[in-house]
Amino acid sequence: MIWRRVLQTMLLLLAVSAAWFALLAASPGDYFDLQRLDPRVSAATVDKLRAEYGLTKPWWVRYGDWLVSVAHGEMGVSIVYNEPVADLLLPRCANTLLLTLTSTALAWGLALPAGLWAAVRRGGGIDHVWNVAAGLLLAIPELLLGTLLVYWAAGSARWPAGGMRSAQDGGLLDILRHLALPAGVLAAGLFPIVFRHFRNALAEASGLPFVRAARAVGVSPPRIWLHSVLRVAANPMISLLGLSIGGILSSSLLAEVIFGWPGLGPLFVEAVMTKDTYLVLAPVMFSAVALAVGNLLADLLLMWNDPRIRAAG
Amino acid sequence: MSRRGRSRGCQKQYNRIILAWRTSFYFLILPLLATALGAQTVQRGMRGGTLVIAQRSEPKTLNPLLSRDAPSREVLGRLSSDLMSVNRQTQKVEPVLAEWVHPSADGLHYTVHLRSGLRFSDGQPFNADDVVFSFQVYLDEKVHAVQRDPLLIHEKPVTVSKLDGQTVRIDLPGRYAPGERMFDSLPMLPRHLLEAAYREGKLNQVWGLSTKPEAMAGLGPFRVKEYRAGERLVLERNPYYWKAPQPYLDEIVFLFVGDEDAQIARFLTGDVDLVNRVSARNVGLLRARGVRVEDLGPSLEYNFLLFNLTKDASPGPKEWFQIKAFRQAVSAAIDRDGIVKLVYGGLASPLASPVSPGNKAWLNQKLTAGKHSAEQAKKLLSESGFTRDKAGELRDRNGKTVEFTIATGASSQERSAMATMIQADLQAIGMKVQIVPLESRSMVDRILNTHQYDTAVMGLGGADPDPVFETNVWKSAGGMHVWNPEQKQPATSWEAEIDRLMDEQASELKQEKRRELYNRVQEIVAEEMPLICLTSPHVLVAAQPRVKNLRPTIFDHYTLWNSDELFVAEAKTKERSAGR
Amino acid sequence: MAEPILDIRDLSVSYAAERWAIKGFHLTIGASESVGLMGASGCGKSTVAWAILGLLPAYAKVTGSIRVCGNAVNARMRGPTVALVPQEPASALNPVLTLGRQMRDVAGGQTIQAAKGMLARLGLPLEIYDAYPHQVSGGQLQRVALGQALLCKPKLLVADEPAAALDRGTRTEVMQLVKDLQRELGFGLLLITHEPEMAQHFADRVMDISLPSESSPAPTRAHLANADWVLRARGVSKSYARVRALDGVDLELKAGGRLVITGESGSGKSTLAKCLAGWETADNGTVEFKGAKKPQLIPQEPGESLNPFWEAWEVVTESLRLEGVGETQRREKAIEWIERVGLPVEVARRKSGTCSGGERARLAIARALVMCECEQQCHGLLIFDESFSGLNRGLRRQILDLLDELQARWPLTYIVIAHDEWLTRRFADSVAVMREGRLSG
Amino acid sequence: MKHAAKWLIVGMAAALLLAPLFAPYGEEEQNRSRAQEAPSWQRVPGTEPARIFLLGTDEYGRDIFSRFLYGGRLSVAGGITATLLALSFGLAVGGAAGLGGGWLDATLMRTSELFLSLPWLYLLLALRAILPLRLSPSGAFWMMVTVIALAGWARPARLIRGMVLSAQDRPYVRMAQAMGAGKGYIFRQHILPQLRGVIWAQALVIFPQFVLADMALSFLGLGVAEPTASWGGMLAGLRHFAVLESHWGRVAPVVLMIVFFVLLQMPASDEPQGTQPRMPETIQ
Repeated sequence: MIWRRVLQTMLLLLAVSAAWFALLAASPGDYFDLQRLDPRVSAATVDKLRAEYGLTKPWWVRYGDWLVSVAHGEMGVSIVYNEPVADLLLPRCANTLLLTLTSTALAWGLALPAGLWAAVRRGGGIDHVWNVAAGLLLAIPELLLGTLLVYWAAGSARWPAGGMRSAQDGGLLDILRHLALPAGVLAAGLFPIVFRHFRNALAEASGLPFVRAARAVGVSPPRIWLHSVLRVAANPMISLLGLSIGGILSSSLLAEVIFGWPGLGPLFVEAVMTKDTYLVLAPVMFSAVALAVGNLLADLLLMWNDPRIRAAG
Repeated sequence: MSRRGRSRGCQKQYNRIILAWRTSFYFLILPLLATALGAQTVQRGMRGGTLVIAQRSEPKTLNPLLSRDAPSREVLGRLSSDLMSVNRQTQKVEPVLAEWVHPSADGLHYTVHLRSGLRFSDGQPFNADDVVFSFQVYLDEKVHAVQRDPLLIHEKPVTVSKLDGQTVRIDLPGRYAPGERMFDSLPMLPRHLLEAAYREGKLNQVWGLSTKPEAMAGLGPFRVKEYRAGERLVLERNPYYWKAPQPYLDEIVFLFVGDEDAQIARFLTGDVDLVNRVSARNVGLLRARGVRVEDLGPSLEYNFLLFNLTKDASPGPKEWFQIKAFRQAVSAAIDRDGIVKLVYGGLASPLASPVSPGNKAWLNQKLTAGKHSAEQAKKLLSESGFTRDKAGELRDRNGKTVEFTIATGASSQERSAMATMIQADLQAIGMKVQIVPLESRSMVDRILNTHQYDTAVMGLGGADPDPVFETNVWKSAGGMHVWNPEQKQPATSWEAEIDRLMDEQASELKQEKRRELYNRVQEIVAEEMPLICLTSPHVLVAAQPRVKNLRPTIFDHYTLWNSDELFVAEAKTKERSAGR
Repeated sequence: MAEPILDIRDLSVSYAAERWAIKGFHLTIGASESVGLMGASGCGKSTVAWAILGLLPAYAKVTGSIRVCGNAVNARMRGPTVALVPQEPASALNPVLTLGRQMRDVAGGQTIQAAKGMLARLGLPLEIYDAYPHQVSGGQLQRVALGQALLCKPKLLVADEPAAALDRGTRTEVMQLVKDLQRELGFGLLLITHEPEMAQHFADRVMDISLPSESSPAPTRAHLANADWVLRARGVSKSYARVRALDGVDLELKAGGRLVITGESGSGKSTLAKCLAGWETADNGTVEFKGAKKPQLIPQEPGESLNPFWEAWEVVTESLRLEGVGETQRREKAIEWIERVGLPVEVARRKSGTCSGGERARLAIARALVMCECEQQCHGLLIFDESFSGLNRGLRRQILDLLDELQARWPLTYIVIAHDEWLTRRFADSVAVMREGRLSG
Repeated sequence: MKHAAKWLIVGMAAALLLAPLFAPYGEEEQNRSRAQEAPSWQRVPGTEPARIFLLGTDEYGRDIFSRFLYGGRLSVAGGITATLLALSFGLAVGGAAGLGGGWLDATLMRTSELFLSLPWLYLLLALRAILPLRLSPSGAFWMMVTVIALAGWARPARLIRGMVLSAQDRPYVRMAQAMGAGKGYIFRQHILPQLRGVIWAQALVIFPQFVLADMALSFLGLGVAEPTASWGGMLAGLRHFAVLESHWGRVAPVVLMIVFFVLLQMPASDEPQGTQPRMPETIQ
């Protein structure tokens, strides 16, 4: 079963990369156009440069070259940086993962207990309070929250306003201080989704007939919640976890640009603007792979958690 | 070679800078009182400390041959030195690596004698062979170096020959008006490190960002210490720099902060010491916080509204643009003072011609910026056969409503704002105009290659004040002749006259004569208006008070051109002092 | 007499505004006494059971008093003092936990030996301990649910239809076990059932909530002499994956006849019904039917086969809608048949999801009849696949009376699949027994 | 409480959709002499022309309150169209996959995975770059709507497919099939009524995406072109400190937008009651 999924993912990646290549090739203009604005460079030189970087070849030929260089583990050479894309991306991927993993852990770590608490007290005051909070967080755009935090940090002068390290390399504590705000903003974006999903899953599972039957034979309520209801409510949550993992390389794009976090975000935005095709493709490929891994992980977890799926699996 | 006298306009600018400094706390501790006339003298600095400057985007390479973007050039400027370079403040060419330079009478030959005892930043000696090698690499067809085209005069390269270990002779194929300015931003390369790569033809794969510092060397005040992807590039003092006590700074850190507001935030928290080119809208909030923001007056850039005058059969907007009165009416309708006030908060100068007031040497003083008057515009339009219907919409001779688009580059917020105001101004005289924001590269592609646009708001200039660098723009065959690029022969008589004027001034050695020729070019453009000049933004620099010997100018690298003289008052303590 | 274990006084429960599930209900049960509670389905028997446990839904309005062993039921009492065996065994167990785990969680936790011991006493194989609910049969689930309640060693055991899903053989076995354990542990038993013999046989005394009187035995019906055959099946066999469901079934059915097919659960009765009605095609063998319209199958849970979102009249005349009949015509036809199956006309407008079990069974029959009806009075065949097991005795009697009456006026033939001897005695012309995929008798 | 929220939402949406009636000034009307003016409610005598601006003016002197209403109209209209487009596409694909089964199901689900794996912001950026010049304001509007629909249909499609699969083995569906009902009839008559709950929940998720997409693009300078007012543009404008510091009128529209979206979330948070049979979460 696993091998079929891996094959499917490979096909998916091919389809995504081909679609993206065609998309970018169809857009007018390329990296060297802006070069024409520099009076010191003649048009002839620009055309020669274009030929040298192979931009004059049709897009499917360049796609072929890209596939070959992916096989070599370089993922194409960036026209702008003159370096293999893989070398450019790896340090940035690490920074993005650091940001998204912390924020995802923060969001899930807060949302699961809150969801349980709200579900147990369903309809009560606590449930209402959490719901309104989640509604508010959902309504506030991540971009705005980020800007306000940077603005506040700039005023406070105690709190770092963006970037990953202060000018003097402060080591781990310094990085954590810089990580707090962007991770907080991302977590504020993810928390309401996870909370509401978990609360509704618990509410639905606790309404199923076997819960009342269990209470009728004296199973203690805490054991029912933690043991019986939780396992059933886990199914929808596992699919959501799959999607969360899927987004770890793409969900933080805007936050990274606002906070100046040296991840994939700023690099990708610049790559799209400068039409550096290979550099655009790599983050898209990485997030496609992340999504496929996320889905696969979710399916495996589902089979582990629910015997009915295991039978059907 | 007559030296340019200091003109009246220049004098006013110096006063304003000195005035700005007098009010700042820094000035009080300076023993030397800056005189109204004399330029600032360099103050003995204290060694040590780190200077942090914010960059909008990362440098793309550390290889001078490939440095196509501004951030890379800004870094490379600190790592390398030229034989001779233009002093950004006095605009005079000064010998740097050369001890003396003897130009021949006809200006075609230069004998250059190098300073003795110069070493690269890796300790290797620098001599005439390196100079010959550098020129050879720059002029090599296959390398496509960025520096190649300026070294061609009438498509023929200069030739460099070695006279002895310390002296070379450079011969020009033809008379070249800017003379020694040609040698500015021509860094001398280390033969011992690059010759092997050059022979194998791999020059454009070397000296990338992640290359180990030991593999690179230059003659500039600093050398590469460390690069951290996406975050910062750290340069350290070059121990072998020829101006012994300088540079005073231990390190310069280039911090990559992608967005201007983020840059300002980090400036306010003290992470950043210097921000080049602050945009006008942020000046208010910085000054409100007691930050010293230097206004250096208009830059060399000129923003303009461009008409598509290319000849192709397609009907529609292009017919109207060919009518001179139509173009003049559009110019009259535009409220340039409104743009200066609303878009730049007063920190910009309206333009009379494509030469910005900041370029004192070549500005045609007699031209004045067009006055905003809707009546004049309406009069011009009705005279040339345009009528307004009941609904107030303008119609051309055969009754079609006047409707066209303005393309703007998405990256520049100020130019988009200008387009918004122009749209409102033109609507007032009945023209239906729609703004189309485009990603900058696709916009350039439309303007220069496919000509699929009506009008556009663009900005040019900013590299070098000398007119010869604008040849590509004004000559009808030029690649950058934006309104109708790369014409086989001039489409109109006035473009033919401009071609003639530009050729003549390129080889005219007498500066006075050159000025008259270039003034005429400016008059023609102001009259014919293929592009309507709008405004030139002021250069605004924000600096922390601890940065000393800072003498920013409106020419590129704005603040770091004298990086060897800069120093910081107190060395940066480990934990930034919280006292704000 | 010692203080009663259960003392219910004047209990009334209502779920929706003016409709009362039960009104003014009284019941007392002494120590180790067992009482049978009878009544039509939907008459509130289950409501009493859940009320005793204090587990009615929040929106239910309850008046009157319930005291178990002298005080009102609270969470601590559920299990050690009072336990309930629910009606639907399949939905009473958590699908993702093993049965053993769910038995050990009972009443504050039991040891593995106790749980396995109970399984043995209930006659269940030991592997069930590690099995999941979807891996075992309905009958076995029912016994596990019972085992859970018994493990609590409650003072009062409330059993809501504890054996409905079991076939005859295992039912008596299980109920005997309950009686033995009652003697051994001395708990009071409230046995809720709709089958009179269950109540008489296992309860000391019997109560009935709503009392449709036992109607008189069925009226005699003129026996159809040598009428022609209407359905003939030859050598029908069908197998799923490894299991051989039907093994060469031969059947010939006289027009106007009534055949009742009985047999152990899992003997292939439903598969035969599906093959005869054309819902599934047999691997080999032939099924011929003379009537114009296809035989109509009324499935096991008739109520479930009606789309709850639709109004009753839409459900009944869905076949006409497929044939493109206009809405007004369909509405009239629906009301006509709804009256004929004995339902009040106003039921037509209500959503089928809101009707009671009995009403929904009648609607299913009405729908089948609409499909069999044709101008030239051609022959209709209705196949009932245990359609009545969920209904109580009184309601089942009414349905059978209805079928008698319908058969008297229209050329209908019935096949009824059930495992209820009373039904065969009272209703059938001929009886056949299915065993391991073969039909005999 | 729920009813109050519902009516408030409908009221606000109506006010926004009928912006021209309520807005005191034109969308693009510039009063350059009174740029960046703080909100004022009483007429200052002698100021010429004597106008009051409820939420003050922006950097071109345009009335912020009017632009909030016009921007709202664009965003509400855009949100509704994008949601309708995404959901109808999702319904068609989900239904076809659920009913079709076999290879049709596999291909549709793989394409939905393909779309799910395209982070929508990347898609927006690329598409924005390749569009033709002649893009009227409605052109930009439709571009944004189609892209969001493209990015938004995949999740509802998978949800609907799951429900269709589970609805198919319901007894009353098998009964209808036995009566000779075709797949289309079954989907329309039996399955569709039950999907209402899911469709409404997904609509609430997709609706705000229009504004968020417009904001993200405006953030990069490629959003709905000036001088058209749009909520996304206003939100993106706030990322400049200078705007944050000018006057509170600049921030007021954002607060109103957040209130609008919080109210929007209200109805979604209560559980679906009524006779709907408990549809088990399908294991897919």
